[in-house]
Amino acid sequence: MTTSAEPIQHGAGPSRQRRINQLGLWLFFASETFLFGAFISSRFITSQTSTPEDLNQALALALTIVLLLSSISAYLAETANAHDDHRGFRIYTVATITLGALFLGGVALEWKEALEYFPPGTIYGTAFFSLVGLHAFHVLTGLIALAVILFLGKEGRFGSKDSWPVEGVIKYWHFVDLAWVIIYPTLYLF
Amino acid sequence: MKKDIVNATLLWIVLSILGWILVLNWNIFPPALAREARIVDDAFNLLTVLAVPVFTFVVAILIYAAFRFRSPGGLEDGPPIQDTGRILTAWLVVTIALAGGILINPGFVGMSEVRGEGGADVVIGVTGQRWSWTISYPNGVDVTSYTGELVLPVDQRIQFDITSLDPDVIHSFWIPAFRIKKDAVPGRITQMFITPTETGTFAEDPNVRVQCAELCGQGHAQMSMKVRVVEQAEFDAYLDEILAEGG
Amino acid sequence: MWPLIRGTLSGIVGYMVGALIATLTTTSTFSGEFALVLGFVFGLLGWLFGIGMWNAWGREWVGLTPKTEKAEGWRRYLRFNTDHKVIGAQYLVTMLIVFLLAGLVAMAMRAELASPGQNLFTADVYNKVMSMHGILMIAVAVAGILGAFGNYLVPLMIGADDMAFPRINALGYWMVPPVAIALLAAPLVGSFDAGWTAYPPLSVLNGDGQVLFNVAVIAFGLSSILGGLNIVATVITMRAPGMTWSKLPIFVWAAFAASILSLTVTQFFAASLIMILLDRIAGTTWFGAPGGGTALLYEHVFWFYSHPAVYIMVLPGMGVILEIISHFSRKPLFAYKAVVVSFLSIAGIGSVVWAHHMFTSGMAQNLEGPFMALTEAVSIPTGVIFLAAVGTLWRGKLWFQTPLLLAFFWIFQFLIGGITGVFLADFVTDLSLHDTYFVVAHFHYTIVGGSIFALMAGTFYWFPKVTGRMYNEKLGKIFATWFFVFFQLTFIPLFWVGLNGMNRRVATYQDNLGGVNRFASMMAMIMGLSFVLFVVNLLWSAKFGPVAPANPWNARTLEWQVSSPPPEHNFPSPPSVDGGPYDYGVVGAPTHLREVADPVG
Amino acid sequence: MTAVTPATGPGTYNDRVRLGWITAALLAVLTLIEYAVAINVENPLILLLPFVLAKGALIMDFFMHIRKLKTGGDH
Repeated sequence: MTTSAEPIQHGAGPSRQRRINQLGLWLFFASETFLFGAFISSRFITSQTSTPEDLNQALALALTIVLLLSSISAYLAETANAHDDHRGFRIYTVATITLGALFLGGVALEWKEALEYFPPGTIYGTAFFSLVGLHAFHVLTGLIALAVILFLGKEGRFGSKDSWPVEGVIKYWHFVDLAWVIIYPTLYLF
Repeated sequence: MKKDIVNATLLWIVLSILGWILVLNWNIFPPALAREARIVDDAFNLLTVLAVPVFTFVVAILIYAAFRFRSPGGLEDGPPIQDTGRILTAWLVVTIALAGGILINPGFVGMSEVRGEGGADVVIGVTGQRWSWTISYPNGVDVTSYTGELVLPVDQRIQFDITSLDPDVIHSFWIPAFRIKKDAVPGRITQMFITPTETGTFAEDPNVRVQCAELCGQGHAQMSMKVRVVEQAEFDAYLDEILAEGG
Repeated sequence: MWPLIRGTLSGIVGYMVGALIATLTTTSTFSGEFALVLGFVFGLLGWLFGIGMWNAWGREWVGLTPKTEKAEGWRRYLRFNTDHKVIGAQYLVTMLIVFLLAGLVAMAMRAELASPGQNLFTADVYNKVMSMHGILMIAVAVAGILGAFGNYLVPLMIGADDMAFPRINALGYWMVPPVAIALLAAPLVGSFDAGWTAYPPLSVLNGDGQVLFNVAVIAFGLSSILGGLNIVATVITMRAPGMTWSKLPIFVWAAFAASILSLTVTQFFAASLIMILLDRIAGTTWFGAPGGGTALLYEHVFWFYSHPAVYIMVLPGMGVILEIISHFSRKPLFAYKAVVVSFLSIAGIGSVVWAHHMFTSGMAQNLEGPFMALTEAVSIPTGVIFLAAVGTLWRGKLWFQTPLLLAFFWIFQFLIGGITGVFLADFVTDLSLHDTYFVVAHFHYTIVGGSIFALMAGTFYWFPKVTGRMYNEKLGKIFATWFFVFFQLTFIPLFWVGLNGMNRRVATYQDNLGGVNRFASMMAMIMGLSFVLFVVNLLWSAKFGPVAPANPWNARTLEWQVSSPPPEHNFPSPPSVDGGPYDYGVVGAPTHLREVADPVG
Repeated sequence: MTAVTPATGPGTYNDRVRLGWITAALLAVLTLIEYAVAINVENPLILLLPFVLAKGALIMDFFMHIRKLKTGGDH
């Protein structure tokens, strides 16, 4: 939230709109945190911290690293865009989308195994499929948003002069990564 | 200004006295057949007695203001009373004291009283299902609400082990004459302790019945069972009787 | 009308596509559960795109310039319009219509309850009717004041030209009609009968209508999250110069506190309903005991939203009432700062008291004491609201117009609601009162008293501002008194039947309660009739009432300093704020608004 | 190219890029330690919390620029 006592002037231009947008996006994150929070706390209420033996730990760690890599490439895309490096922006956005898609592919692989060992009808499976599914849905929406800014930005439309759309989408992508930072130990490590 | 305060205070006192006369003389509860029911009713009465002056304070000011401070126009301004903080402090002190007071009694005091302590003299199993109750008596005989009734011995601490069929839905085991209730949750056993202190039957008062209190579907309203609280000897005889009948 | 037709058509196409996908990819039938879910989601998206999101947003996403659709007069209200005043009016009218519908449903329920046996409905139908009444009224209470007055007034009161996110605002409103349609259409696929609380396992085992309930309410929750987000962002960033936090009108503070709640905890409601859907469709076992789940989980997650939801409904009501009391008493609001602190602490403490709904549920015993203590702690900030109300009335110059009359009634009813709430917060008495008609009566005193009466009071108070015409004062007062008196006669007896063994959500009850119930039913019918006056008054006055001046109440807050109705961008020139909003009778107090070129417009 | 832009705060393009990589490396190291701890310790709930908090803080500060909320993105 803000700490400044004096509100912003009327019609003070793009910097004001930018601050409003930032605040709105963070409020949205705060709201989403509660959605994830509901599922994460439910996982602890129903099955405490138990995890099944058959979890594919190697795959989960690989997924985590892939998502982390996508975060740095997203960061690089944002930075490139802010410094009007349009080529870098395109390359890194494509990289991010690729890594994100790789992540989703990994999740699909994981689900195939999970259906055998701990299907949704078991209590851990319930938490597992719900949480990973919820997160994967967010990854999917993030991918769509990334594709939109890649498409719109192909003619160098954003750059430093209109960087908010890129920034907003990339922030969302980092938020999805942040959610995984919490979900990963919640589901696999305890 | 002083006159206003005196008048409104008088109105408050009069209203409070009227209120107390009303709540102390009007028994609004159905018969209380158990120790726990008395605790609940006492707590309710204590809260009502405390609530009366709070209620009448606000109502007295509303009534007084409505008659005394009318003004036709909407243009004339009232005195710009800025709160000095003293009234607010006093108000906070009173409300915190009241809230703290009722938290202790009937709050925590009542909570420990109603839970009681020690084991039970009789353990009776209760299973809810859509839409009937099954009572498992200590002698191993099951009686359902379709055909039988719930018979309980007086002056014994009874432990109900309550559950719901699995899979089924949540029910709630409630005997209005005993006041307290407990949910029947699939996959769990919840416990409720009751000590009936007087005998009674459904025929004498319809509140001597088991009633499902948690919405459980179509038959929710009719998911009830007659209750009969009897002397110990009669209870023993009843147990023998159902055992002989087909247990 | 064209956007509505366009929206409806693309909504239907969306529904068909969704249901078709579900049918082709799974074993679900075309009207099966999964088809209903996907159909609703796609239908909602289709509707939104058709109604105007394509032009306002979608074109941008494919690299085209967005089109703004302009319209004049009443047509503005039937399309995707980003003006917060239009959206506020849309909310108000929609919610009043839903309110009247749900009220008719309530009349049908009271008709059934007029005598002990099954008369009008079977028990099954009664449960469905009761659930419908519940969820529709909850929606009205959640979005009535916050959606209507929150949108209409917050930007005006803080001197902004619109909300922070006008397009999201419009999006939030246009999600509401499909929600209402889905709820009302649920009887076509078996209806929902688990009450508005939708406790599993019942809500996992009952008919397909429950699925529509879930998806519709999730969509409604999303709408209310977006609305809350917008109001929070608006209050933080859009205040006019000089409009410091300590000069905000009290309604803005109330809407702000309620919006923080609605922004955050609503997600828990969505989560609990999603879990039900997953249990029904995806075969998970959150609440199914055989697989290891527990129904108590739902109660925790659900009440983590649904208790604070009461404050989402009531806090804006408190704001409206304090606003009205100050303006019609012609006195500064008593203990303004304490009220602000109270709003925020009601929101804060109110989010951690949920388990007092679960004293009989069999949850861990050591939770019961703390939750009782926290619940009773809420009574302290709530008490401050009453102090502010009576402190402002004291020695004021009371101008008894309909809004003030309704404010008086509000105080009385919310007082009863608050006091009976203590009986339910107390562990011992709650064991007896839980799930009885005592709760029904308490809840109606709190929500009808706290929210609906404020909605009515606000409707009268701001009617001249919104429509530019005065309502009929005499009819307004008759309506207010009528509604109030018969409300008491309806619900006071219900406290008694609750104490005497009548559990809630039943179509039939014990014979000995027949007389009192019949009385309550008759009174309820008469209470319901009072709304004929309300509707006639508003409809007639909106068309033929005398033209309203800019400031008929001679009030100080910003919304009254512009013409009635306000100009398109609210203020002819950027406003700036000097004095406080409630400095009545303060010698030498500057006016609230400093620089508007042409105040009366 | 060298101008300080509102989008990513002070520093040259190369500085920003380096900062990003350092953050990512830290995150990777933290993740690996977290994994090692979890695999080797019974009931690691308390031990894992600091990792989650540290990783969350790194992401929010360096990737999501949470500090810009105060200034609105203008440095």
